[in-house]
Amino acid sequence: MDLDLDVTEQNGVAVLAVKGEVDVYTAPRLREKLVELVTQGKHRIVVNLEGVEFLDSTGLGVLVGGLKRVRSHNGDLSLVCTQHRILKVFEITGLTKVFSIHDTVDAAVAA
Amino acid sequence: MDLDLDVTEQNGVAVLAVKGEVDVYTAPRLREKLVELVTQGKHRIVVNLEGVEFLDSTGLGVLVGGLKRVRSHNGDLSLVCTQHRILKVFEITGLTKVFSIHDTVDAAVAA
Amino acid sequence: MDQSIELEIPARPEYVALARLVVSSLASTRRDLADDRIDDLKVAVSEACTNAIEAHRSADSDDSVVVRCAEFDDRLEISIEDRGHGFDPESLPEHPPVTDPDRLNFERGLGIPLIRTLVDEVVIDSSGDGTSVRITMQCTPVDPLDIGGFQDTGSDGSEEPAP
Amino acid sequence: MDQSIELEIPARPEYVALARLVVSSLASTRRDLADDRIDDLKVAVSEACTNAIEAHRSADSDDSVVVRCAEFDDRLEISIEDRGHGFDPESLPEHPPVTDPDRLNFERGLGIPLIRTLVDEVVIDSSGDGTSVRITMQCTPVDPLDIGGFQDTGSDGSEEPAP
Ligand SMILES: Nc1ncnc2c1ncn2[C@@H]1O[C@H](COP(=O)(O)OP(=O)(O)O)[C@@H](O)[C@H]1O
Ligand SMILES: Nc1ncnc2c1ncn2[C@@H]1O[C@H](COP(=O)(O)OP(=O)(O)O)[C@@H](O)[C@H]1O
Repeated sequence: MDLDLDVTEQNGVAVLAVKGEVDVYTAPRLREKLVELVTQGKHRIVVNLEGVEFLDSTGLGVLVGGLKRVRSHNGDLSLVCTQHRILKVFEITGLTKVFSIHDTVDAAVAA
Repeated sequence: MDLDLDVTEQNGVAVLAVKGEVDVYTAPRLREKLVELVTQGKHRIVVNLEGVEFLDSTGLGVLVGGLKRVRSHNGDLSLVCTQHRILKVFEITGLTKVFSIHDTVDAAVAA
Repeated sequence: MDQSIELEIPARPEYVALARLVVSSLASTRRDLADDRIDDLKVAVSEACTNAIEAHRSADSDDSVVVRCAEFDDRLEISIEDRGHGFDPESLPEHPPVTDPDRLNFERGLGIPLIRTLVDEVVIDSSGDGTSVRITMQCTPVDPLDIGGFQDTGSDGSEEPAP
Repeated sequence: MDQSIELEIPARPEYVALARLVVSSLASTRRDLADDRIDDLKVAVSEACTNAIEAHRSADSDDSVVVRCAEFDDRLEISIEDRGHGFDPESLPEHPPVTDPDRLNFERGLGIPLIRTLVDEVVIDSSGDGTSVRITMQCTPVDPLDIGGFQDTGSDGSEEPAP
């Protein structure tokens, strides 16, 4: 099972595009990538979830961990997601109120 | 699991396009369709296997049965197949020498 | 129960995807379970398998985790069984409200609430010898009088944010 | 053997696709088995499951068919086990040559020859209590001296028409 992680930069914001399934097997790689970005001083991060085919609470936990980490540097981590089935797990767990979630990368970067 | 069977006619030849997986579960439907065609007096049949994703010996058996049936009416049943993984099971079982196998429906109809 | 299928997987993270694949493939051959409900089921199965694997890890157990799927006319029952040390599903910690800044300290504990919300019924049976989580997905209304209303409840309910 | 996964399916035609799915999904997570070899494995598993189901049908058995997959560094071993009446794999009827018009009377009996040709090793263990067909797919050369030559034999051999 594959998880593709691809980082680009847009207006000083690190955009992390996630592709594939995020579960207990692949989530550690997502966590490492987020830690790496923060260690590199990237405290404004947009995680693009449009390519995610599956995400469960292990993935949610990693994203919450990332948000906590950038906030401790006065940064921010926001999400791009329009897929109903992915948004649903954020809604159920109340995390739509914790993350700012955008429809496009441009909107997320501009916010 | 789906098996799509679609019959068209071309120059008096019945062209049966098969899509999906042909195995012990779906093969009976393929057999019924072939029997139905022969019963309707269609003794020149081309079976287009280009849409087949999987085919095992149950499927081979049904095709051999169909060939036998049309031959008993002095007809013919030929195949269209360019997919390596499908051709392979015909080769191993020596059935490439029993069926005439073509690259396109047009070639099969013209033969 | 000769209508049931059983999948035994090593208690390791790389096999959770296989459990999801088997359950969703089985569910999708039924024409009576909508795609979004299959997505819900995949998340629930993933959560339960993740917990089972974690339970074996902390019990240092080499045993397999068993996923059983029983098909009935009106429902699909999936159970995930482990041989870990078990837990008390009634006394899980409550999460602080989402507005509380402390909420960010809860990176975990979201699995069981997700399962409860996403599926039609969940029965957790846990003891010191292991845990079984039985998930039920209704496929067609049981009572003809409930047609429509019944299935709406299932999918609308699950889209509401949990309290 | 905690590295192995086990799938138990009802002995019914509609579950053969699930067996193929599980085996091919497992095989494709290994980076060391080429796509065309996975296709070969799917055919072999499908043949063996089809025979197992047929064996249960003719023995009027309600038991499940068991598909076991054991992963090793250098190979994948899949066994398909049934509780039918068994058979003698050494005394299967020979097919007439393809040029013989009688060949068309052989709509069956192609399964075991296909399995034998498509996989690296097959061991059939059959008695009156049931049959186990164990299929081995080599994934990397066992002996470093064999690199190249070894794997070529596997895939070239399988593309030759059977005698
Ligand atoms: N199968 C299980 N065996 C033992 N303990 C479990 C099991 N499932 C859940 N638990 C316990 O319940 C807690 C909450 O589970 P869950 O809501 O899925 O969140 P998380 O797994 O992220 O902690 C787990 O941390 C664990 O202590
Ligand atoms: N698992 C099994 N149990 C009992 N008999 C079997 C089994 N597998 C194969 N056989 C016997 O061997 C014969 C040849 O099998 P095969 O080559 O797969 O062709 P087919 O299944 O089309 O007849 C079968 O017809 C059956 O009599």
